[in-house]
Amino acid sequence: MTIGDWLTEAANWVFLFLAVPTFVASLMVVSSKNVVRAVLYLVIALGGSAALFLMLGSEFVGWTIVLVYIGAVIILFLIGIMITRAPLTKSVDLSHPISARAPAALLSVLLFGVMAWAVVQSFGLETIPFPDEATSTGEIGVSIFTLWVVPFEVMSFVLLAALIGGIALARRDEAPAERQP
Amino acid sequence: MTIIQWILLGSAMFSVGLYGVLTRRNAVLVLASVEIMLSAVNINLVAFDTYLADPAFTGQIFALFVIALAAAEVGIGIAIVLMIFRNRHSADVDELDLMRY
Amino acid sequence: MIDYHAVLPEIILAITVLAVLATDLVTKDKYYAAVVGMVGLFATMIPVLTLALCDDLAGCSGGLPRELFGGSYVVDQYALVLKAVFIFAAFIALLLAVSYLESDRYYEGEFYFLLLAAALGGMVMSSSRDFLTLIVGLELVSGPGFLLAGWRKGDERSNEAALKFFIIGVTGLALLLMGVSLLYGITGTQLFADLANTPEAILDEPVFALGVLFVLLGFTFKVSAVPFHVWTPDVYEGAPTPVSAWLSVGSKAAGFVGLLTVSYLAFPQVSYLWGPALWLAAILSMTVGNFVAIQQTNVLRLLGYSSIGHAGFILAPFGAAAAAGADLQQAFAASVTYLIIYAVMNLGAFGVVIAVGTRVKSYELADWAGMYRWSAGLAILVGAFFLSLAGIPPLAGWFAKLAMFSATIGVGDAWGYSIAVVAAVNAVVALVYYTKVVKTAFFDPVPETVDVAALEAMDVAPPTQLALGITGVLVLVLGVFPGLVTTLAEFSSEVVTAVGL
Amino acid sequence: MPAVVAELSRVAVFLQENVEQIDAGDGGWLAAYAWLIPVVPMIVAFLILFFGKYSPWKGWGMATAALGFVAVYGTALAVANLRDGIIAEFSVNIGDVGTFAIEWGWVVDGLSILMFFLVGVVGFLVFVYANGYMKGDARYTWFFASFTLFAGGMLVLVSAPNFIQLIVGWELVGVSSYLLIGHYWEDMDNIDAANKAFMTNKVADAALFIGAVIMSLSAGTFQFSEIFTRMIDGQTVLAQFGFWAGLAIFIGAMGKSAQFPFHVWLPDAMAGPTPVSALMHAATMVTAGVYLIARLFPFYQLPEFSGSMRTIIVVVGAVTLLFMGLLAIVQDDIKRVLAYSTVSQLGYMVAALGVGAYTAGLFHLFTHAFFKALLFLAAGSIIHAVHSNNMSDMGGLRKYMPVTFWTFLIGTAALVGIFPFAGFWSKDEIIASAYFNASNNPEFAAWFMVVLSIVGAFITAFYMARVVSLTFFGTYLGDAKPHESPAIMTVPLVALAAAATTAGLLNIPGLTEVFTEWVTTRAFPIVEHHFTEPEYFLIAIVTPVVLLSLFIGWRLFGPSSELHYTSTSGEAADVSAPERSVAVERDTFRIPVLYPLLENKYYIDDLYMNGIVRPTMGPIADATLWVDMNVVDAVPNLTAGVAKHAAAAVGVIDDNAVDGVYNVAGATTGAIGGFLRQFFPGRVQQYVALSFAGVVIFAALFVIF
Amino acid sequence: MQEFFDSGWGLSLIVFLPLVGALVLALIPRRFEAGIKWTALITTGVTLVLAGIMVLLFDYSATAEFQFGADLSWIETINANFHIGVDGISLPMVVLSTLIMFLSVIYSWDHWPEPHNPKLLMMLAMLLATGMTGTFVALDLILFFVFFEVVLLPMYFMIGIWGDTGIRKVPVVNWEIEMRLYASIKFFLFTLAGSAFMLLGFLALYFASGDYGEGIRTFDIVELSALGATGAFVGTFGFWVFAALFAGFAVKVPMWPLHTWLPDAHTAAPTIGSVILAAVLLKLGTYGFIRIALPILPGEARNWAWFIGVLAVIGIIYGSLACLAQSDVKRLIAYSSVGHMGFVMLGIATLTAIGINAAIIGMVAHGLITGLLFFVAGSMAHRYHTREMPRMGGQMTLMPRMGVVLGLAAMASLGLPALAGFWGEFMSLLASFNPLPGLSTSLFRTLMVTAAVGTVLTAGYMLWMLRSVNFGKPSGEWVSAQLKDVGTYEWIAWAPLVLLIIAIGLYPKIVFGATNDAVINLVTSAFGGG
Repeated sequence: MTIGDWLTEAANWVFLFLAVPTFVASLMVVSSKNVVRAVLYLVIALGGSAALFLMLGSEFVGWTIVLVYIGAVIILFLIGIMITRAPLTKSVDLSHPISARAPAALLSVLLFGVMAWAVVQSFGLETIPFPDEATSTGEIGVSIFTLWVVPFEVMSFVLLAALIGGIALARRDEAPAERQP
Repeated sequence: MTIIQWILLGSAMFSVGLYGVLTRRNAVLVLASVEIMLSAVNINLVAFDTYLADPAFTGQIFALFVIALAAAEVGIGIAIVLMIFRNRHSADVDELDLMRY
Repeated sequence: MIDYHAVLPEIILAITVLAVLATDLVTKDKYYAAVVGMVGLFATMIPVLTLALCDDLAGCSGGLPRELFGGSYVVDQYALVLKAVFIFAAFIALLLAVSYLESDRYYEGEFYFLLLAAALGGMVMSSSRDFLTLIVGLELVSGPGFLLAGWRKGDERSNEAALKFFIIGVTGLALLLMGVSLLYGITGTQLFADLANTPEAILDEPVFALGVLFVLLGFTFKVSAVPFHVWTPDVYEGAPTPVSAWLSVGSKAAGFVGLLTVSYLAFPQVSYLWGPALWLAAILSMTVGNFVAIQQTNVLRLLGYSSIGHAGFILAPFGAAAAAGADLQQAFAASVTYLIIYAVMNLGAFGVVIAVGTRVKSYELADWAGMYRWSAGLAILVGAFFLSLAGIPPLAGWFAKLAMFSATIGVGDAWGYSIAVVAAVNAVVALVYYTKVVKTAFFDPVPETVDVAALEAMDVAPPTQLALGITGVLVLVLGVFPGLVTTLAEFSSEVVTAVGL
Repeated sequence: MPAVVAELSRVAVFLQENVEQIDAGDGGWLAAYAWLIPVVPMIVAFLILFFGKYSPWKGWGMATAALGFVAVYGTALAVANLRDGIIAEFSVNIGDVGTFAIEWGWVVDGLSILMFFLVGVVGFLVFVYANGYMKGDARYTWFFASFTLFAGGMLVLVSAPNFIQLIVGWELVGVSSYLLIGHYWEDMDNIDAANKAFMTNKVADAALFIGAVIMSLSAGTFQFSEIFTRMIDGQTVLAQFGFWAGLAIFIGAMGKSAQFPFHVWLPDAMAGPTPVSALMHAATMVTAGVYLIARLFPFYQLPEFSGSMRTIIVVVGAVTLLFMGLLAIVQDDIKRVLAYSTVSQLGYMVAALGVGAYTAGLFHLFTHAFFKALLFLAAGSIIHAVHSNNMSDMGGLRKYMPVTFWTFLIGTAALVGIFPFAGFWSKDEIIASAYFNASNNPEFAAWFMVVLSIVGAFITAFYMARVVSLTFFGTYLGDAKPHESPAIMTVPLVALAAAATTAGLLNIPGLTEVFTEWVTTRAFPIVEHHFTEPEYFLIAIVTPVVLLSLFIGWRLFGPSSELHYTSTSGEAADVSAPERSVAVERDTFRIPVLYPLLENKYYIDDLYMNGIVRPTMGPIADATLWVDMNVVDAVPNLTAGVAKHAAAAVGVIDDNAVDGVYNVAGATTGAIGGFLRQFFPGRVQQYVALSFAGVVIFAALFVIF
Repeated sequence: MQEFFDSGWGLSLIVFLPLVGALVLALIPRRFEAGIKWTALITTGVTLVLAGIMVLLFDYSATAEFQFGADLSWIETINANFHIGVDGISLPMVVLSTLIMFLSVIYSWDHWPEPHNPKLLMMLAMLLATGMTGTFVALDLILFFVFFEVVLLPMYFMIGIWGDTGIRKVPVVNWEIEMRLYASIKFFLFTLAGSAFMLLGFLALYFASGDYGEGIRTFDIVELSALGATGAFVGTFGFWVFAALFAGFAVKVPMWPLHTWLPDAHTAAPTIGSVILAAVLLKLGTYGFIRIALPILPGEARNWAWFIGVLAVIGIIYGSLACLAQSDVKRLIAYSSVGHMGFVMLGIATLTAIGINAAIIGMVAHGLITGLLFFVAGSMAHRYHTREMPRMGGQMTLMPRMGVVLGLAAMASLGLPALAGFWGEFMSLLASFNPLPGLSTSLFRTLMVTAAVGTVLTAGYMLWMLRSVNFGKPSGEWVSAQLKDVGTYEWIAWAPLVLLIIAIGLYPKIVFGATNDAVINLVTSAFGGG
């Protein structure tokens, strides 16, 4: 199938419409000179991915993203930024100098190259069936609570640990333990 | 609609995330970059799920777990950052240089 | 209907974890939390044993392996052995932590809670037979690890260690997940059993290979092997020492659980693919670890590098065996043997390091000079554990090395011999820095700065004594009767035959 | 090889038919208990060492008793042997090595009985004498302990039926002589003399070891008798190595018997007390070499086995008797004169054995034992009197110590070979058999020997004349108050004098052949020419020569000597007596080349010292050590210094040393770190970068390629 | 008693009793020195007695068989067993090591090196005892290896802790290091490097053994020897394996040029350290050759014989020359060991019954003699506070008894007949005249002659030592020092050695009686006669 055929397919336009902003946003996240902006770009990126999920019909995942991230995680980030008194305006030293960014970029590109090469090699131009109706949340829930109950429970422990540990670390002690070599 | 376009997107975002991890000085933004890497993984998973028309929705479920993981990670990460900031009044990763080779 | 007997250990430990939290809330004296934890660990040990000996026990039905949840969660010999290892490691780390935490005002209850949670994660990992469970388990090992590493909140080194550990850990995890996603994409499953019989056609797909590689490299982060090894010394130095002990054994073991299960149970067909990779990783790890360790002046960093080196030694046999397509069972047994012995002696080493460090208030080797003058006992323990790590009979370490050598040589081709030679050279190099520690402890004059009288006066905290006692005795016993370990290893390596390699 | 076999068979036949001739008893209980002869002195030696101080006469008693016992037993054996010969051999197994049996044992036959007798009798007399001589010595007991050990060692040696025991006795003699020579160990010179003796012997012993090894292994046994039997049956490969075995063993013999060029130790051995010298030169030690050759004579007498060894033996003996005799002329120390004379007499014996005159050689050994012991003891009594060894401190002693004088004179007569004294007969026999040998196989060496033996006789007479005149005639030049020695010293002198006078009568060709009987009663036939009557014309040659040289000597050194008038720087008769003999001592034969040559003993000692000993102990040894420290050890040390881990290894023990390495390592890692740092200021990010770089590399390696 | 030993308990007890003693010592507080001394004494004493009983019960008509053995499963998975036993070859070694340990304890009674810590010293000594006797009775390669290594640590600590604190100038690299530190680590690394290769060799044999017989891999020395006799393990494989074993054993012997750790270790070590090191430890290497290398790899032994022989003789000459240049008593004795072990190795190299017998009696004799020499040297250093011979002199006047013992030991050491040292020397010369058929006779005869020259040099330096230590006028500093002659404990410790030296000298059957049949059997089975 030629690039022409590809362009004639409507879904691809939708894809591009969602994917491009997502990607650009994520680029901005890693390159923006303003902390707050960067985090807000993160919102866009994640939102974009959520939209892409919806497009693929996996609604539950999509909405979970919206809820968890945009609802909670981003707030967490903002709080983090506020507390750490990061300069809310433009600041040059948000990233390492170009001398450091260049090799980083190179590394990333190489990594991407490897993956891209592999993916193209393996999948070629196989098409992805456009889902006619969304996956039912019910089925997902069922299989989670039958097949994946162990990881689910374990995950709860992970979150609990993260919660308690996070508190223990983050809270200001009445008398901070003195240094020890 | 081909599958590779999705996976390429995922890979690209993954690499971008890595770039962020490598270049960002502010710890919080490093975390943000990590989030991007993880969400790239999510894109892959969901895309493959649809591609395979997996009856068990493994991909989606996996993605859900990854989201939870990411949330937990952020929690932990932010906590650590706060702690560091409390001691050092800065969240710059390249000041983490106490321990030599 | 879930086979509760099979998951009983996890359940008991989970309850223990919560119980610890509860005790911490209600009691004033945080010490109890630790006690509860230890009791819980003992309790956890019971079903592990009953499961292992089920066939010999009256009224116990259903031998091994026991499969749950469509084969995504399996309890077999291998899983049980490693669960035992996790329990043991957690127990010792707990003992070491008690006095350490009390010596400074750290949060105790939460600490124990996180430690035990991590142990739980390890146990889950060792039974999980699909990526989802495995990774969640892994996260339950790592997450608390990140937090514990930063537990000495007041100390910037500790903070730093935490952040480094965290960032590298997370990126590693991301890589792992990426790999899994690719595998899922190409094979359509993430169950090991299904992956194990992937159709030939898919095996040589680049994406498949890339996925396998990403997954394995993702695990090298946990085992602190090349290329994800760099964090090790910094974290060992910065983190609270008991945590370093746990990381160097428990969390490393978790990593190996991942590596072993994945490579043996999920990718047996492509051993020609991951074999060389692990072979290379092994060689690099042992070389980097041992050679850099020579120039360390800080005991903890030295142990960090040495643990990188040991990771290499553990990887060597099945890297070589897989690369050569030789009998994997022996290699598997060798690795498990090494892992178990390493767990014992390294915990012991950390124990004595804690005991000494808390006395001289320093982990700089120079400050340890002439330790034998002010505490012959500790000096002898230092000698015992470090020389055991160096692999000198009759201390347990020698047999680990022997098993490793015999497995690699047993491979019987270039892959095996080459790595055996490299390992031999590294063994000698390792000797150098281990003996350096011993020599400093025994032969060097005590520095003026050290107040001998005061040091002689102090004594080792009871829990630490207990920990040192257990590990010390084990190091000797296992050195003289290595059969004990090999039986475990053999026992666990039956899983390999089960898979039919 | 076939040739050899043919030879062997011939030899076998020859010996077979000769074996029948031997008829002898087994000596009964007398032989069976002969083991007491070596054992008693050995035990006594240790008893003296531990309990000597508390025993009567502080050990002298025990020692003399032991030697007395040996003397008696020896005599008894001798008598029994003469009545009906004794050939017996006994062995006790002390271990098996592979197929070889190691044994202690004792052989009782003519030869060993001869030595028992000599060691016993002479030893006894010397011990008696020693009581007087050593009186008041700081280590009186110690002396007798080691002296008894010395005699015991010799007895072990001569009673040996196999190489092992022979070597044992051999070395025992060596080590005890070492103790005796170094008896006055406060003075380093004596220790050096002792070391010199020991080392010279050790060198020869090494050769003896080799010889013994070759002979035993190629014959398949250590047992002498067994070796000979197998020789006869031709069932040995000995013929192949015979020459080398013979040579090596002979070198060993040369060492003990101080044959040129191994003679160097003997004169220095004079450092020991005089009784030691007496015994050492008479019956023990130096005779061991001769004994060894005699013991192996069945081997040496057969050219089929020993090849041209005998010629070598002859030459060595002849050279020794000449050159050592010459050295005797220029000595001032009376004991040294006697020492050199001993060596030259030993030359006679060795040469005699070389020409195949078994009996003659042993006979000379026999007589020489008596008169040389006599001479030494007499000299000892002189030294005892004047407290000096140098003849320039003596002179005119005959009126002070008559007994010593007369006994000494008898000894001299015996030594130079005046009819009818012992030396006359034995030496004559040697010369005769040399002549016989030469006339039968006229090769150069044979005639060489004949001439030299006569010249030797001349020289002997000359230096003895010198000694006698300088010592007993003229006026006394010493400071001490000379006096006759006590009876305990003079009695042995008289006894020995008697022996020296009569011993020769034991073996007069044609008349009495007792001695021949005695020493030829052996398990194996000795093939030698048998003289039915004295060689009168040889006597007619030799005796005038001797008398002439005595006369010249007397003229040169005697009181009536004219020489000094001309010799001492033109001064006339007013030269007082003292300078006279000294002047003579200094000024006789200032023959430009020869005199310094003799003075410096042909520079042989210097050659050994500067050519071998000093270099070995000095430069060579030091070089070796240097190599060890700097080259051999450099390998580990350098690897330690260079290679990182090895350096760290040594660094484990020395931080300074290893700092270098640490810096290297630190530099490298530091460099990597710095390299990364300029790209990734944050350490964490360096780590991540490293890791993912690794990932990409691995991916490239294992996925793409 | 017979049953007790036949059941293997007796032998096991001989091996492990010292270990028990060490544990007991660990429980005794440092203060109770008497208790420590007596525990050590009783332990070693009982061990010695047991060894003595074993000697009495030993069946000398079957010295080739392994007696009093035990064969228990130890590490099933690699088929390594606790297989022990004594035959004629190991019997003398076991007795030797137990005896030396006992005497060392007695000697220590009033000679405690500084820093004063009898407890640790005795514990280490006990560990050494177990390691040494264990090595001599082990019949399983892994067991052998473990015991072989167990010896390492105690000696390392002995040298490092109580060693000579003088400064050692290391040429070439120009370091100045404390003697004890340099010596200890050198000893440690040399031996360990060697034994690392040895272990690889063992493993190689283990895997190769699977290809023969009923295909069961084994570490059992007896079985492997049987395989070796049938011509297994040959070719390149054999070559490399032998090379590996050679590395392990030759370092321990030590053979030139791997000997350089020896002088340092001997010189630095405390007295009983030097004694044990010289008397027993060195024998582990030669014993390894006889017990393992020769029977299991006979073919390769043939190929290597000339090489070993040449190195041995180089060692003889070289060691003696190095001695001649020494001014330090202990160093001189140390170098002399190089020479004497050279004779032992020469004997082994001939691969003949005579040669190996010579080697064994040489080992025993060297153990007794050099042990005695180091005792005496230690006592002298203890009195003179120096080891420099030029400073000494006139000892025969100062301490006549000490002088006599030294003289006797020196004489024995230079191979004086009728003393123990003679047999080993002479017999190895004997053997090298007719080496195993197939080996180059001419070469070995040349070696014989060279070695004979070596005996002369040996005499040379020994006499030189006596000259400068024993004889001459004592210098003023010593006359005034009022040096005490040999003391009671010294007598008790030395007398047995002196007696044994003389006894073996006069009646070598004491050793040959046990060894000969065993050796002949070994040689015939491995090399088919000789």
